[in-house]
Amino acid sequence: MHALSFTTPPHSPQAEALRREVRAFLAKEIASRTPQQRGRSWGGFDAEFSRKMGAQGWIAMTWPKRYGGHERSALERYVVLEEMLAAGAPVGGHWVADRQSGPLLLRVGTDKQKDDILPRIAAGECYFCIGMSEPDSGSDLASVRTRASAVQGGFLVNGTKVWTTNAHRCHYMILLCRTGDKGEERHAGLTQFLVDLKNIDSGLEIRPILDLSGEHHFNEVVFTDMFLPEDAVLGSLGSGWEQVTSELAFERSGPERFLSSFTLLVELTRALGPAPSERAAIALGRLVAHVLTLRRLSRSVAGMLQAGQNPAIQAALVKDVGTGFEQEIPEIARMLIAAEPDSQSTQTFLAVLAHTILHAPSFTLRGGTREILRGMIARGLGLR
Amino acid sequence: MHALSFTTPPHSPQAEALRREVRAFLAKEIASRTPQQRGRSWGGFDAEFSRKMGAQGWIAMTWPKRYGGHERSALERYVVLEEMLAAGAPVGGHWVADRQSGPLLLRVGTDKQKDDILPRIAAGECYFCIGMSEPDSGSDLASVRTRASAVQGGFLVNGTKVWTTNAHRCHYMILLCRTGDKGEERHAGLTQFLVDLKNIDSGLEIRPILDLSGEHHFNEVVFTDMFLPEDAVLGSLGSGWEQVTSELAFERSGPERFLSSFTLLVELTRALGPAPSERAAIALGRLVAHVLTLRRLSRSVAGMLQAGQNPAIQAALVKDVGTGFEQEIPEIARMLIAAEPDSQSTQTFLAVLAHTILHAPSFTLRGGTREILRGMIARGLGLR
Amino acid sequence: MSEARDMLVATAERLFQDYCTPELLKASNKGPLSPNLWSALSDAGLTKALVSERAGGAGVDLADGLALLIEAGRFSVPAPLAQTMIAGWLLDRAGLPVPASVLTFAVPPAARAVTITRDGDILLLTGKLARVPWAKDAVGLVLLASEGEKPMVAYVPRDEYHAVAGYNLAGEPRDEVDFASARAEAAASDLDVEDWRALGAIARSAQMAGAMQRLLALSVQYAQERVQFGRPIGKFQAIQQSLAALAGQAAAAIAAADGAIEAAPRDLRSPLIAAAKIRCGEAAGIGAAIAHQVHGAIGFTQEHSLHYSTRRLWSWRDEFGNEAEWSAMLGARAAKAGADQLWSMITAA
Amino acid sequence: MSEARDMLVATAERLFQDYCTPELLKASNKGPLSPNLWSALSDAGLTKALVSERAGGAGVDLADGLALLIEAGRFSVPAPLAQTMIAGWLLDRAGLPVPASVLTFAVPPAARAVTITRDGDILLLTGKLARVPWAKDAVGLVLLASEGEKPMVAYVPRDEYHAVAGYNLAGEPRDEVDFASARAEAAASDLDVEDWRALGAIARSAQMAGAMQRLLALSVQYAQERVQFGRPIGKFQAIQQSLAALAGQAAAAIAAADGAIEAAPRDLRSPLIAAAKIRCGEAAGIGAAIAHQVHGAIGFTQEHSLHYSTRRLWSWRDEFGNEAEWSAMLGARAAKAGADQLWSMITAA
Repeated sequence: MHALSFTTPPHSPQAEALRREVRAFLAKEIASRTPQQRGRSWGGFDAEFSRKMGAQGWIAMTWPKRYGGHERSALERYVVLEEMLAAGAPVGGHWVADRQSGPLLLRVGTDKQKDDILPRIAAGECYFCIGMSEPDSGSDLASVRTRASAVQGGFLVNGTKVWTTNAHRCHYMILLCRTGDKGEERHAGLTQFLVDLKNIDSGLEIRPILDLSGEHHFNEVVFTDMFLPEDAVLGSLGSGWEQVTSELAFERSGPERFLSSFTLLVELTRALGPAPSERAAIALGRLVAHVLTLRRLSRSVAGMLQAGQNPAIQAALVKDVGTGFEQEIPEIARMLIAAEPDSQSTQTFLAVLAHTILHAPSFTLRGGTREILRGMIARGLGLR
Repeated sequence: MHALSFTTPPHSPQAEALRREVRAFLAKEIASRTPQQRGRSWGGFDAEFSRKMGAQGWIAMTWPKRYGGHERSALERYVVLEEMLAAGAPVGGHWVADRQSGPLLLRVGTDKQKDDILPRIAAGECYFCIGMSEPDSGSDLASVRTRASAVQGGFLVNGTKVWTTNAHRCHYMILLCRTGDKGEERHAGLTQFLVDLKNIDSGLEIRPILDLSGEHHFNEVVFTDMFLPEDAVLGSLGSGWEQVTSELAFERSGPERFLSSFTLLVELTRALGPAPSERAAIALGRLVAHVLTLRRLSRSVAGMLQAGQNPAIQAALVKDVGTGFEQEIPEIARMLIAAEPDSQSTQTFLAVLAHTILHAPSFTLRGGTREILRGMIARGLGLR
Repeated sequence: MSEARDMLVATAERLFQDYCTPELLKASNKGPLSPNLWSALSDAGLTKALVSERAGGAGVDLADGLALLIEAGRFSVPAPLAQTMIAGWLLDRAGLPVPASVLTFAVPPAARAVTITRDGDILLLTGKLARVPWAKDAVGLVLLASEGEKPMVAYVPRDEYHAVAGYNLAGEPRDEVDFASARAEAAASDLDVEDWRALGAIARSAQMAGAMQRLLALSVQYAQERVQFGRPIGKFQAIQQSLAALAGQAAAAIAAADGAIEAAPRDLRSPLIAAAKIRCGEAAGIGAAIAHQVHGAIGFTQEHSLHYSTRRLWSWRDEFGNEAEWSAMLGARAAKAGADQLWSMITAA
Repeated sequence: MSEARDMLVATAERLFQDYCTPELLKASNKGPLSPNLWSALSDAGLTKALVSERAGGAGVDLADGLALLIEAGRFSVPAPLAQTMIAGWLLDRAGLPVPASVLTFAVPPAARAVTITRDGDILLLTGKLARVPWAKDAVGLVLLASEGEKPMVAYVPRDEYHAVAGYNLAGEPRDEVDFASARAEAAASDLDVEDWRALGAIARSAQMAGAMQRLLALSVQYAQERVQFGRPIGKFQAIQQSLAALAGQAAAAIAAADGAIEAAPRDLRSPLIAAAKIRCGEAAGIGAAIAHQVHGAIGFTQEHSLHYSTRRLWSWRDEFGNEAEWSAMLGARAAKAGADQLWSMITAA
C-alpha cells in the first residue's frame, strides 16, 4: 500500500531568499513584542501589523495580480507563514481572510465580489470570520438551522452562530445557512452568504463568548430577520456543503498545525540554558525531532499541493499528529522546570506556560475534533 | 456521580502473617530460579511447584473444606497470589484451575464432578484449559461454531478451538459448544462441557500454536466426532453464555493485571544501582507510584468482592489501567539503559527486557481486548 | 472507612452542593472570598475539623478530615478550607492557640528564605514567600521556621506581614508575602520541611481526586445529552473509549489519594503520599485533556463549568511539588532500598 | 526524488516482493542467510549500489541508495543489505578494494575497545566487538580504527576474526566478534565515529520507516477482512481511530527517514539524522503496539507475518543509538545554539 506517499519537499532558492527578507522585517517590526504576546501565536490581532504585511506583499501571495495578489508560489507563501508563526507575529487579523475566505471568493465569488474585496484583503485591511457552527451543530453541518428565507430582493436570516472568532473586529462573515429542505441527501439545501458586517442595519447582534481564561476571541452572532440582498449569495444556492468541504480540505496541514506552542518551546530552551541536565536535553531533543519531522510532513503536503496533487489524507494526518504534538509541549515543559505556571509571572517561561496550558485544549477544536479527523483518515485508508 | 466508588482496602493481620509464611516458602523453593525464568510471570509451568503449593494449602484457598479447600478469606488468597507473581514463581500449572475453572465447578458442577476434581485441583495435581475462542470467533462468543450434537448417551463434538493455553499439559478442558440454534437472542444455544483430556479415545487433536517468540503456550484443538458422555455437560444445557460471562466478570482485577512485568521492574532497579541519575530516579519513582496505586485499586476490588459487593466496572477499570501499565514498563526501561535487548544476554536486565518486549502485546489480549473492555466500562458509565 | 468519616463527608457534600454554585465559582475567580461560604464552612465545624476539642475544634481524626478535601475538590470549593484545616492542625499540635478564622500555611522553599531572630519567646521573622494561598484573606500565616536543626511552628498575624495578590491558573489566590521583623508566636514541632510538604501534597492530591470525579461526571453527562449526527455523542465508540480512559484515570486518582490519606496519621514519609501526588498529577493532565476533547468548544468557554475543575487540576498538580519532584524522591528511595527490597517496600507502604 | 531513484526503488521492490516470502522469513529467523536471495540482490547490483563504477559497483548516489533501505525494511529483507552497502561505500570512499560478497561494518563503542599496532601498511588489530550484524556470514568486517585523532577505515577479512552467533529480537544475526593481531588493510578516512553512527542510524531509520508502512498495510488489510460481531472490525470506530493513529506514526516515520536520507550526502551531522532515529524509534514502539492490538491473538503467533515487522522494529530502534541517546545529543546541541537560534537551526537542517 502506498496510499501514504509523502514526496520529498522541493527546494526553492527563491523561498529561502524570501525567508531572509521576512526575518529582517520581523526583527524590526516585532522586536518589542514580549514572549507573552508572541505566545498567543495566530491568536494575536494587530491591524497595523496586518497592513504592514499587506504592504510587503505577504498577504494574498498566490492570488492573481488583478485581485491584488502577487502570483508567488505556495512554497513562498509557506515560508512567510512559518516565519510569522515561529516568531509569534500577530497575524490573527488577516489570517482567516488570507487562508480561507479569500481563496473561497477566488473560486466561487462573482467578479464584483472579487473586485470589491480581494484587493482589500491583500492590503491587510479587510478581515473575515466564519459563521458555521451553531449551538446544536458542531462538527455535523447537516444539522445547521440558521435559515435564510427568500423574500423580495433577497433573504431574511434567522438563527444563531457560535464560535465565530473575531466577529467583533471583522468586516465580513462567510455565513452558512439553510435555504432549502434537507432532502434525501443530508447536506442538501445549504448556501453560503457573504455578509458585510459593517453595513447591516438591523437584525445582527454580536455577543462575546469568553474563553476559559476570560479572553474574548469567540462570539455568538444572532440573526433576527436580518436582510441580505440577493447578491450576497456566495457561489451557488444550495451548494454550501460542497463549498465548505473543499474550503476545509487543504487547510489542515499548514505550519499553524504544529507551531501554536512554538513560543513555549523557545522559552523553555531559554529557561534551560546552554547546558541542560541529561533529562532536559533528552526531552528538548525529542521535541526538536518532532518539530523537524512535522515541518517536513507539512512542507511535503505544500509541495504536493503546489504540484497539483490531492493530498487530502496526508493533510489530515499532519493535522492529527501536529495538534497532538502542540498539546504535548506544555505537558513536557512543566516537568522540566518545577514551578507553578502563572500568567502574571515576571518569569517569561512561567507566563508563556500558563497561557499555553490554558489554550492547548483549543488546538484540537479548530477545524473539527480529533475524532472527526481520524474518521476521515480511516476513510482515506479504505475503512469506511 | 459515585458509580466509581473504590472502598479503602481492609486490613487483615492474618493476611500479613500469611505473607511472611509465603515469603519464607518462596525464599527456599525458588531461590535457584533465574530472573529470566521469573520474568515469565504466570506463564511459568512447573508441576512440582504446583504440588508444593497445594501441600501448603495455597490453592483452592477460599473453597469449602469438603472439596479440599481451606475456607480462607479472599484477602488471604490475594496475598498468596501477589507474592507469587511478584517473585515470579511458576504458578502457570494450576493457575486456570484455581482461578477460573474450579470456582466455575463449585458454582455449577454436579456433586460427582466436584467430588472427583476439586480436591485434585486443590492438591496442585489437576490442571485446566479453556476451549472458548475459535478461528473466526474472538471476543464475539455468539459466533461460536464448534457444535456438540446429541447422540445416543451423549454428544459428538466437531469444530476447532484456538489459543487454548497449555492444552497439551492439562487434564481437563472447559469447552464451549453450540448445542442449539441461535435464536432471537444472540447468545442462546451455547453449552459448557467438561472434557477429560486424558481419557478421550478419538476425535481429539492438540496442535501447538507457537507465539511470535517461538514459544509453545497456545494450542489449536481440533474435534472430529469426539464423543462426550451426557454427564460431561457442565451446568445446564443452553446456559453456556451466562456461565461464561459470570466466570469472566470478576477475574479482571487480580494482581496478575499489573504484575506481569514486575520482574523487569526489579531488574531495572538492580541495573540502575543505588544512586541512579535524576532522569532514572524520576522514571523509577513514577513506576513505583503506579504499582502502589494499581495494587490499592486491585485490593480495593478484592475487598469489595469479599464484602459481597458487585464491583464489575471497577474490576474492568483495574484491568484496563493495569495492563496499559504493564505494557509501558519495557518501553520506559529500555530508554534508561541504552543497550540492545537480547534474550541470550548474560546481562540479566537485557534478557528480561527482551522477554518482556516480546510478550507485552499479549497482556491486553488475555480475557478480551482493550476495545471490548472499554466498551464494558462505557456501559457501566451509562453510555450504552 | 469509619462511620464518623461517612457522616462528616455527607455533611460536607450537602454544604458544598448548596453553596458552590456556578455563580459563586464565577464570582470567586480572582475575586474575594465569599463571607457566606466561609461562615457556612465555619459553622459546620469544617474549618477547625482537625483541631482538638480542647482547642475549640471538632477533633476529627486526621485521615477523616483530609478525606473531606476530596469532596472539596469535587465541588471546586472556592475557599481556603485545606489551608485553614491544616494550619489549625499544625498550630494545635504544637500547642499554639488556633484563631477561629481564615488561616494559611507556608513552607519556606529553602532554610535561608526566612531569617530568624529572637525576642524572648517571640520570634522575629524576616523574609519573602511566593505563592502563599489566600495570604491576603487570612488572619494569620502558619510558617515552618527552623532554628538550626530544630523545626518550629510560627504564627505570623496578618498585621505583621504584607501581601500582594496573585493567582493560580484557576484564579485562586496565591499571594506574595513579605515581612520584616514580624513578631511571631512559635513552638517546637516534631514535623520538618518534608512533613509540611507532605501535608500540602496530600491536600492537593485529595482535591485533584475529587476534581477528577467531577470531570468524569460532567463528561459522561455531556456525552449523554449532546446530540451530533442524530444521536448522543456518548453512543459513538470513540467517545466511549475516551470516557473509559478518563474513568481509569479518575479511579487511579481516587485510589492514590485514598492511600495518602490513610497513611497520613501513621507516617508522613509514606511512599503512598509521594505516589498520590505523582499519580493524581498525572491523571490531572490526561483527564483534563480528555474532558475538554469530549466537551469540544462548549467546554472551552467561561460559561460552562468544566473549567472550574480543569483549571484547578492544572494548578494543583504543580503545587507542593510536581510529579517529577516527587518521583525523583520516590525513585531515589526505591533505588537505595534496592531491587530485592522493591516489593517489600511496596507492600509495607 | 530523482528518476534514477524511482527506477532503483521499483527494481528493488519487485525483487524483494518475489523473494521475501513468509517461508523465507521463517527460515531466516536465526537461520542461515539464503544464498538465493543474496545472489539475486547481488545480481541486481543492489549490494554494491553505493560503490563507484570504477570499483565494480553501480555508482548510485548515496541518498538514492539509502532510499532502497526503506523498501528493504518494508519487506523485512532477511539479509545484510544495509551492512554490505554501507561497508562497501566506506571502503570505496577510503580507496580500499571492495570485495563482492557479504560485508559488515562496526563502530567500536569506545576508542580503547580495539588496540592497534602496525606492520608497515598493515594494521594489527586486537579487540572484541559485541553485536556485529552478520559477522559470521561476512567475508570481511569494515571497522573504524582510529590511530590517535586520525580516523582510519580498516578491512578485517573473515579468517582474521572469530565470530560467535547471536541474534536480535527479530532473529537477525548480531554476532560477537573477537580478534587478536588481526591483519587489516587500512586507509585514512575523513569520517569519524559520529559519522559512522550516523550512517547506521540512517539505515535503521529507513528500515523502520519501511516496516511502519508494512505494519499499516497489514493492519488495514486485517481490519477489512476480520469479521467480529457481524462486520469487519475496520468498521468499528475504535479500530478506525487506532488505525488513523498508526497512519500518523507511519507518516512521521517516513518523513523523518526521508529527511535523514536527503541530508546524508550533504552533512552526516545534520539534525535531520538525529531526528530520524528519534522519530522512527518512537513510531516503532507506538506502531507495533497498535498493530498488535488491532490484530489480536492472531498477530501474536509465529504463523502470522506481523511479527516479522514488529520484532524488527523492536530491534532496530535500539541499534546505532536509541531515542534517548540521539535526543540527548540533539537537545544539547539545541540548548547550546540557544533559544533565539532554535528556529533557524530547524529551518537550516
